[in-house]
Amino acid sequence: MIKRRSFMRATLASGVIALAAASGALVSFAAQAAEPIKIGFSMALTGGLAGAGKAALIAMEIWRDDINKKAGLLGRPVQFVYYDDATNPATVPGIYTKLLDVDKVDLVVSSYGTNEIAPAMPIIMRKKLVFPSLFGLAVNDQFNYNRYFQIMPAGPVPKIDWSRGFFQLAAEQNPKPKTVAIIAADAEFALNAAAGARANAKKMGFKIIYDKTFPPSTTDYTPIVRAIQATGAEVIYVASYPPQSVGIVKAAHEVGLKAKMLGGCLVGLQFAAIQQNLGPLLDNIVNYDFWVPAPTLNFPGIEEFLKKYQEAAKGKGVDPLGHYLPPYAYAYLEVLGQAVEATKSLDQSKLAAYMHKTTFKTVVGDVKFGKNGEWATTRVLQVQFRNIKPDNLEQFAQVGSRVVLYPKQWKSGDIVYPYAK
Amino acid sequence: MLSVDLFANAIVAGLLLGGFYAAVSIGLAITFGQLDIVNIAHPAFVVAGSYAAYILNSEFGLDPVLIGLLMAPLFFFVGIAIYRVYYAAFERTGQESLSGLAFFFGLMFIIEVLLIMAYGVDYRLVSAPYIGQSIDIGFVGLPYRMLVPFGVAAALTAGIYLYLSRTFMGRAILAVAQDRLALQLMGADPVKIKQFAFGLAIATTAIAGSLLIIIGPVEPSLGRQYIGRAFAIVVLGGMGSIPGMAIAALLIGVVETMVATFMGPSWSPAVSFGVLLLTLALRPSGLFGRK
Amino acid sequence: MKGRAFWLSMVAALVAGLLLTHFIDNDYYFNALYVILQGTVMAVAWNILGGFTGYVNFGSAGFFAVGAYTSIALGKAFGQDFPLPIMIMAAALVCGLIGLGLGYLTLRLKGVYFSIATLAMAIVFETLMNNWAYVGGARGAYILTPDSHLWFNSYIEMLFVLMLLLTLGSIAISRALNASRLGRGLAAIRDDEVAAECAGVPTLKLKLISATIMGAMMGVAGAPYPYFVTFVDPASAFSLFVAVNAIAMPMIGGTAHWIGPVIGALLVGTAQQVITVTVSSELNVLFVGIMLVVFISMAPQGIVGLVQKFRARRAR
Amino acid sequence: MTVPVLTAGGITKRFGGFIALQNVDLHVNAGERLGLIGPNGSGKTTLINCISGALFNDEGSIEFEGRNITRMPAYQRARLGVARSFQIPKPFRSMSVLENLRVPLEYAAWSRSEHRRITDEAMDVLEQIGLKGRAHENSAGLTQVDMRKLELARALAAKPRLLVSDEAMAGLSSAEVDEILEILLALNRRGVAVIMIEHIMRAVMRFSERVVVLDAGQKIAEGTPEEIVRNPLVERAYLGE
Repeated sequence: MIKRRSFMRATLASGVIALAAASGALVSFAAQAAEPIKIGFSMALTGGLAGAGKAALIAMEIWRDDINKKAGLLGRPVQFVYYDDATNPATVPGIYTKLLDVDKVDLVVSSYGTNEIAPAMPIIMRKKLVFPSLFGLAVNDQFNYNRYFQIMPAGPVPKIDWSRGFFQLAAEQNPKPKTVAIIAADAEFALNAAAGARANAKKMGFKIIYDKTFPPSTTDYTPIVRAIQATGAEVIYVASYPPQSVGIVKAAHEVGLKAKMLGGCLVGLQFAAIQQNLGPLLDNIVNYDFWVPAPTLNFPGIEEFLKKYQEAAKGKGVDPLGHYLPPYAYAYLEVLGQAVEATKSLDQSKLAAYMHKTTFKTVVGDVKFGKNGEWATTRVLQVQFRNIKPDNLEQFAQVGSRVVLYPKQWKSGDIVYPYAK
Repeated sequence: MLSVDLFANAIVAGLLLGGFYAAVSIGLAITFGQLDIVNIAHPAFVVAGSYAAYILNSEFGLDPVLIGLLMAPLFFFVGIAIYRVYYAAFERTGQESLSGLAFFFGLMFIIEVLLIMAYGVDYRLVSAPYIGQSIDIGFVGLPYRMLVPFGVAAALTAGIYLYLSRTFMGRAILAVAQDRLALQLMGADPVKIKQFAFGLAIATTAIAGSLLIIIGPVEPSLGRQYIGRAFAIVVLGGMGSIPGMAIAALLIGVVETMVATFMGPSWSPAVSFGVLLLTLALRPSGLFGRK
Repeated sequence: MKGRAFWLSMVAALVAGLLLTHFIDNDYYFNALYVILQGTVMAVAWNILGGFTGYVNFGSAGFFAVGAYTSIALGKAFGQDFPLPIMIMAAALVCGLIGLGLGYLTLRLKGVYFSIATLAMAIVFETLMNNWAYVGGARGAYILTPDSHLWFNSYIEMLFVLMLLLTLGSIAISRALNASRLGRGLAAIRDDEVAAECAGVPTLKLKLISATIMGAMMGVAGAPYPYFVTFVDPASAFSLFVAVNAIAMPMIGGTAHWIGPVIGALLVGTAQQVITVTVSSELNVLFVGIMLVVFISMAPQGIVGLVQKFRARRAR
Repeated sequence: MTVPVLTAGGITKRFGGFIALQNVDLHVNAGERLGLIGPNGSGKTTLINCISGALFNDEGSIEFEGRNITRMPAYQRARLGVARSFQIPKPFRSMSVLENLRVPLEYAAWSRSEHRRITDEAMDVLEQIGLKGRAHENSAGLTQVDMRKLELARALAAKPRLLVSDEAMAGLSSAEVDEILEILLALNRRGVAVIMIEHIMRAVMRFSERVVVLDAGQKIAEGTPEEIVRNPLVERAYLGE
């Protein structure tokens, strides 16, 4: 038999010691030199989005090293404080609380992806911070926060602008296709995209004859693709995350999909490893993208940046080419850095005011934010894969494997239509 | 919208998917169904098998199915080692029910994190000439990506079934579940037999893993999605009956596919687990189980 | 006497918690403490069925998440400043009923069926939440919390004190249960169900009671969660990590005694917070996994068992 | 005048296609000592499982002290006064010997006992059984014979009207067998009817007032020990043709 009383005492004591040890560790972590400017963020370094998250981090570190080589910001070196959110939205609020209360960071930027940005918003808003964000779709629709700045070029009405190009292209074809199928993964980003697609399809006079969602854990996509095939839809808009995108592209090929247009919002087809694996299956798919090697998109500094990135990415198991996310991860810090330099301050309201009125020169071209923190004009590219060779990474670094169809301003080629030969 | 060819294709796709589920579940039918070892880490081993296939496929370009066969012996010995630990720590002391469950739960997380630390969380794929091709029989399309796993799974299931029913060791494994005393009278050491059977079950995960990565991209925590399915199939199949398990796997595959095709795919997980809950409530011995 | 010492330490813990909110200004500590306490409630709850009764619940995350979603649904229906205590009670009711229902379906069977059913239950509910647009569906739900609350400096301080109260409450329930006639009945079921039944223990009824209490307690742990994280989506609320912690903490602390899960939760929870800050959350998972496997293989009775063994040896 | 405490009529139990019990009648009078014998697999354990409620019989009915308990769960039967011990001891391993007895005292006997201090009652039972010295030991560490005694003590703590003792003596030494036998006889002297299942013929014959023989799920003989010994059917069942 144990004596409960002394046993309890021992337990409580050990608990207190453990807690004390924990707080000790936290305090020592907080007590660091106040000299550098600290930029805090959470990033998906493990979990579902980690592939992109790690690539973003590499790009961000390139920016930090670049800026520190040039004597830093306001003459102070820049230092990052970041934590892994494990692609789990639940960890995000805790991380930002910690960044602000323990690490006392001077500036914050967001993690990657809609699902990791949104959870930070309530805390950021409470502290009234400037929040440059990396690839969140229509996050601010919910919050209407005036210090939110989204680097992803979705456009002023993100949900709608996101898929407008896709349906515009469909509407331009002759004869104009009539029917649309929409299929989306059960996740915030994909559902937002699907909602926009629905609106665009209706507005442009298409008939939506299939509109469903599927769980991200689906093993086999052929039944879904077949169900769509059976409806006879001419235009198929897909909103999905990388593993599902791969599954759907493969299933489309296997089923022998007869659609006239396929694509839209397949996340993952921008990543070199997936492109390499899918190879010719990608042919003629029309999908969104933000940067591809094309004469129209040769912004000052991008080539140099990509060279640095590709060097740094070697052997890290991340996207070797880095066309999709890394330039923007570099750019959202460029924007923040330029704002700090221009206002000569870390004052959040001055920064916000400056960022609202300025057109920034970045590696992704000119960036101008609208009132809601989205890009003032949309630059969601619709890109078509062409004549892809199997198992060849090199081709994706060349001009021509991906042709920009939309918007007109950046266009580098004409659509191949219909999708099915 | 209910057309004959859509219906037929849904059934066929469901059967193909179910065949793959059988490969994932067969090892569990041995460990959980016959040995009474609740190896919740089973799907994590399947994912480990996928990674083996990924590594050898990307390094040497070997065919994933071949890799699965090559890796099976290695997995077999890993299984034996794990059973040794399990036996020494739990079974011998009669602790297996509670602690054993937690042991495998912990093991699952260790496998997952080790894979993450070694290979990161990116989705991994394999390439093989048949991936992406398909054949059409009438209006029914059969993608090789599903057909190959189905064929391998069928061969695996049949092989294990024959092995268990025709060989001395196989019968001993069946006996260990039902009558330990009789087994001892036969002069066989039940611990040795269980150890062998556990090794066999883990060996099947090498093959199931190679099938998994043929079907689609794999990341370290993917196995979690198969925990419920695999257990559902084993329970439905009547705990340890290999033919029962196979039928249950096909059934779950067909039900999921039918729901995905005709109701909307986002409901399919709930339907298959709903089937499991109903079975547990109404007919716990499984659809084909002995009482 | 024993009782008095217990209640004194309960009061002491509460006073210490209130003092903390008075003297510490840094919200992060309350965040960390909240997570640890939430883990403690989950561990204590899991142990009522898992430790006392011997039925392993893999679906803790399911109960937890349904608790959280009860709050979200009530928040949507009646506004986000709907009183938290009522939400907590509602979550307790809903999750208690789920525990009861699930128990009724499967607790007559062998233990592992129940375990698998809990796993399936969590997935069924996750699918339901994914498809239930009213509470945000797969895209999740946001909760905007005010800066401060009542007489607390910040909202998180209020949540921390609330969770502290819930923790102390669940510990008291667990302790009372452990020492009672009911607790002895549960222990008899764990040790040998057939023998317990023949000794007059109404095993099914007791298991159902135990499953109901467990479910209700987990619902209680989940109910304030939306107000803590401010964003809830099915994937994170139903995270398997919640379930692993709920199992690992009691297993490491020791399952037979009420104090076991408390020790385990404080230890593992604190270690996790330190590791998340100092190393990475990836190692965090590995750490829990290895701790779990090492403890159950080497010290199946957990830390409590080790202490007992040590005392027995010294007494000899 | 003998009053039956237990009457089981037409008990049939099947497992799948296998008939474990077929139309078995059994009654036990108040205070009686009944021996139940039969070869391995003859259905003895199935029968007492049906009596104690661990299994439900497919056909037939069981009455205990005039109440129909056929569909009553085991714990309610224990509360009415049907207690049993197990062939393979099933102690509550996490509890001390004393705590083991608290369970039936608090559950089975709860409604019927005048609520004296549970601990005192448990000690009384242990004293009768001869386990008092081990009261605070962990039950998992007991010797084989003490384990059997604990089984009986726990059955006794339920304050039964009928005790079913399932091979309480298997594997014990001759002296230990006598010890257990003495306990059962003492118990019976206090008015508890006992059904004893045993392979040790010496013990059965010495103990029983009446013996029932099962073979292949059927009752093949019933009578005094002397009659049973001389019954050719019984001999054939045990020795084969």
